[in-house]
Amino acid sequence: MFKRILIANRGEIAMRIIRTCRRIGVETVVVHSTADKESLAVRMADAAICIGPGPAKQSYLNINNIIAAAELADVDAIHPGYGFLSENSHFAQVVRDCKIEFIGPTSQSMDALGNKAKAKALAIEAGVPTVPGSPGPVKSAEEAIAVAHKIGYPVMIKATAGGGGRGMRVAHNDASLVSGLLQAQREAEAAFGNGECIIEALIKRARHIEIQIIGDMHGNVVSLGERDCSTQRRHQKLVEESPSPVITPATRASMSADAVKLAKAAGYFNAGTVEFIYDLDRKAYYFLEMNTRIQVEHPVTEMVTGYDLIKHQIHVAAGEPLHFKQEDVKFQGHAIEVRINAEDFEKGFAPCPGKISMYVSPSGKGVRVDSHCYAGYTIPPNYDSMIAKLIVHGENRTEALRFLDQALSEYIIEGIKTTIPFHQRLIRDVRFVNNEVTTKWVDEVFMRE
Amino acid sequence: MFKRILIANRGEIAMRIIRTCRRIGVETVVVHSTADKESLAVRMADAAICIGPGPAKQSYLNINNIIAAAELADVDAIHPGYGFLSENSHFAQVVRDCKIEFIGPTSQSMDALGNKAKAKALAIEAGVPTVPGSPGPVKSAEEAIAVAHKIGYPVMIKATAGGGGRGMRVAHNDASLVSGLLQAQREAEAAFGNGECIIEALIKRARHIEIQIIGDMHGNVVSLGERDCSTQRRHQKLVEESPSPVITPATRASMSADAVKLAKAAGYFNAGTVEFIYDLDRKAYYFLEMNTRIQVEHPVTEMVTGYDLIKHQIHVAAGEPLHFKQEDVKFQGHAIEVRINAEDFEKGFAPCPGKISMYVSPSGKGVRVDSHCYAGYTIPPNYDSMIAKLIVHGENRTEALRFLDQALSEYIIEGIKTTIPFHQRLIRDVRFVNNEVTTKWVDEVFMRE
Amino acid sequence: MDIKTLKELTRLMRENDLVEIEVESADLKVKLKKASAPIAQFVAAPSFAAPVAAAPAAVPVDEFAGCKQVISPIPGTMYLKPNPDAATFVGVGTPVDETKVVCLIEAMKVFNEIKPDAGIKGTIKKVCVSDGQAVEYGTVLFLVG
Amino acid sequence: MDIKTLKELTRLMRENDLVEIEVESADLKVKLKKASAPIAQFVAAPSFAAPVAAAPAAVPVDEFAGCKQVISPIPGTMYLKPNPDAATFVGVGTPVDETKVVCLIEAMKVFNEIKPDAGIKGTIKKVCVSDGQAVEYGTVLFLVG
Repeated sequence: MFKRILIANRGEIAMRIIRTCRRIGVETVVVHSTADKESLAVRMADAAICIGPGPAKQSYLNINNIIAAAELADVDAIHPGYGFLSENSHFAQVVRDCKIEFIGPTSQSMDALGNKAKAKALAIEAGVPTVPGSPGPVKSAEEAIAVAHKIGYPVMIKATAGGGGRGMRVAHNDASLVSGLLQAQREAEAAFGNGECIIEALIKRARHIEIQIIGDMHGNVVSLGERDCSTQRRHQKLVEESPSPVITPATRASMSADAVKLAKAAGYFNAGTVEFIYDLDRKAYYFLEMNTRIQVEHPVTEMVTGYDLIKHQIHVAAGEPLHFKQEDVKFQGHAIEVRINAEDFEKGFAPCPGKISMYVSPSGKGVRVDSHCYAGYTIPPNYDSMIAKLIVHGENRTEALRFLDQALSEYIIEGIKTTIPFHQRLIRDVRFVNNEVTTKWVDEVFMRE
Repeated sequence: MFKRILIANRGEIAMRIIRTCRRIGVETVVVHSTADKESLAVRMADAAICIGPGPAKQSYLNINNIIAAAELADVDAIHPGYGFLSENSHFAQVVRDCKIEFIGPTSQSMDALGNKAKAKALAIEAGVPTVPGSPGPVKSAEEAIAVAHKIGYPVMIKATAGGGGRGMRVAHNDASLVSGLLQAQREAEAAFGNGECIIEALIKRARHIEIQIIGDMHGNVVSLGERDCSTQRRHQKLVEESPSPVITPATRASMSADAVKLAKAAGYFNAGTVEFIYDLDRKAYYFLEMNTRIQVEHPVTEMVTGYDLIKHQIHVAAGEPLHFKQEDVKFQGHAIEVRINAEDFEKGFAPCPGKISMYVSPSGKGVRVDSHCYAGYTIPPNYDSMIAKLIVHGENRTEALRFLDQALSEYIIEGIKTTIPFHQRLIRDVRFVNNEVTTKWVDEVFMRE
Repeated sequence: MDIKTLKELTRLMRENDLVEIEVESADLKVKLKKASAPIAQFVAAPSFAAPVAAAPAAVPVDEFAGCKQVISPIPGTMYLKPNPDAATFVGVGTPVDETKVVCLIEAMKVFNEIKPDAGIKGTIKKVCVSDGQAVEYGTVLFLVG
Repeated sequence: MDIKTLKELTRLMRENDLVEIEVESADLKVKLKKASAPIAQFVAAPSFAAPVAAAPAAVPVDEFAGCKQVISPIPGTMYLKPNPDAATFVGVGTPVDETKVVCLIEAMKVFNEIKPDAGIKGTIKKVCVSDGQAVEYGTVLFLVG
């Protein structure tokens, strides 16, 4: 096992990784920017090394300085967290070339699954259902029109290098398809240096359901069940829960099996998430993309399975076989996570960095708060606006929602605006309670009322 | 069910009760002294009523003002928490006379069980083992000597009205027995207005093990298993855990059955704790006393059973039958609680009230913090020094201790001294880890090293 | 106020190595502070609660400086009159002392006669509550000056 | 109130080294405070971490006021000499500008030559690190004035 690992991240996920390392007896070195020098992670870690100024490009994305810090601190492995360099296959390769283990999959799996077109081709090959559409990037307007006629309008135009809603466009007829494709290609070229686009059927009433998997270097891959992340705003997840309240046990089993199949086809190991779009009308699921890292919403899975995902990430990265088998995985109760952000939801979710003057986090049985914030902490403007992940675990969804309501009403954060009032309204909305939500509901219905 | 309840308490237990009330949809009114007007409980409750100045006698023990507040706020019931008026049978009676339900047992059960001599007599009658000794208060020195000769020196002299270690004395021979009895009687008369004393065998290597029970008004009483609270300093519990690491399943079952038997014999309902002393040498347990209220350490039982004790206290107080049966009670994993106090353990645990300048509570899977503190809060000198209860829940004791170690090292409280460093030393001590601790170990061994 | 009193106070500070002095009497409130003193902040304690009873009425320090407060000793409902048709016990200008009933507070079905604490003597300067209002311990009922 | 009273008060403050004065009476409420009142505390920003690399050396503001800092751009091991037997690149008094190599930082098996940032020109006033010391981004290496 590793003696010491470096955490190439910040905020709550850096804290989260430190916590597990303390529990399993691994030393931690956290790298940080000058903007984060008073952060809790810097205080909590066994050692901290400043790697650059505030802007992420010069610090958390500065591969040279991170590697220099890793060598200086003589660490055995690097945990990339999520965001920043976590899905950068070049970084993973550089780390391994320096004889340091990267806590994640191989660069090859990352490359194979990080590109949407490649990932879709791999899924088709592995027999995992995908959204009807072009088999790969469309070469011309004619090809796009032919695909659209085959699957029927409306269709989606998607940049293969895009993500999180960027580089996506809807077309309702040939004319809008041709112009939309051109625009999308141009934008994607500018934004991602890659203008390739694919054409897909548009799913009108969709849920976002993803399967958490974890694999070891010995070919074992296990599914840890699903998370339903359908409550989104502009493709940003707001609420995540497990189990999904809209799928049948048979669908769940089938999705899990397909996720494992895909991971095995890519020679995947470590934690990963296979994202599916679930069509409420067709009652069918389609592979969307794979995230080759730990995800923000991983605690939801931890609560219902009892497994510490960060711990098992570290174990498998150290070459150990997975500590459990598929048949060991049992699910208990219902877990829900909401993301508390420093945003003013009444002003279009405008970020509100600043100093937290009073901070009291909620407590009680079944309540967990993953955060790096405290009274007196100043949220720097350089990074994302997440303050905390509030996770509750109840016997069933109704109890979990009751716990969540209590915890939200008890959460005191003063000095900055937060999304707590938004979540309070959301989780009391009868349509949310009754699972009538689609991935577009917050944008198209809830926020317009 | 009750629409609105009044909480006649403060600090973490007031917060704890508010939390459950929010989850089950019961409104809360908290009464408070002027010293607590900035407390979280005052802020969190649906309403708050000031009942007097700082000193508890004029506020939290002021029955008139509490009843006046209850009538003003038109509440259906009063939750007394622990301490203060929670075991005052007169208060319970006054509350019920005002047609307000007291969330606890009847005054009669409280009277029968709150007095040690009466409780012991009841236990003997019910066939529950008790420490060998005088059947009741000794009337004379001669009677005391006769008892001592029968059970053998050393013996304990105990004031029947005492508690928490007050009014206790050891005698090693006739001379010290006679003088000790006189002194104890005089002290008890002064302190409790009742000089009665009993004589009992002294148990040299003892563990303190207690059974949590809960009963309804329909004659059902269920045991929720034991808590081992053997790590004590001057009879004050420091660490509580469940299950006890020193008893066999057979002993556990027998203790549970005896606790239920005693509660039924006293016509007991609501939550209560039957305390036993476990003799490590004789491998036998003896009834010690019963606490007729919720206890500080109740979360330990909540973690391993999954039941919310405050919730079920409220349900049974409202006249509902218990929501579960004995056979429904299942135990999962291992839970440990430590009490974090504002005390300087290097200076004889001297209380350190004052202002908390920085406060970051620990988090993570299996970590729960019950507290009323926050950065900026000033701990008033008027009440007890508890800052928080830190509770961890792991698969087994080893994992729970790892979680506890992580959580303690992550807990940041600045501005005042706390007992965190004491607990860190304690839980890493091999004798604690290996369960070699007796109720006197901290005082006689650990603190002297 | 005269400057002489202040001068006396500063001399007192000098002679006794005081760094801060704060004096409050019926007609004057003074605070003096030297450079070396830790600068104490006198902010009003924030009252979080939304109590069932009305929060203690804010006392406008300026106008009623030096007034003594008659506070409620118990939570309950406050009545300014012995019965609905009667006149109020007191009003602004009524001379009061510790023997004078100023209002009733109904608590536990009992009407408690409230009198000023011993040492409070003067005339009512302000009635801080309205008839029938719910009060808690410490609610300021009257200002007497 | 007249301005005379205020003048009297300010004189009182001056003569008695007061930084704050607060007076409240029936007809007057005055509070005066000197600029110097908030006793500025120049404590080094608390460095929580126990970094592998040494924390940036504390800069004594007084003596080296106005100096510019040459900081480390990368975590690594700092060497003041090109090789163990050689002389140091620079010392106190050495004139430097953006073209002058002041030290080496070994990072990722590479010895990086460190030069002052553009605009830093003057002589070395202080060497803030010792040869072979681990440094992080932002560690102050030299003061130039």
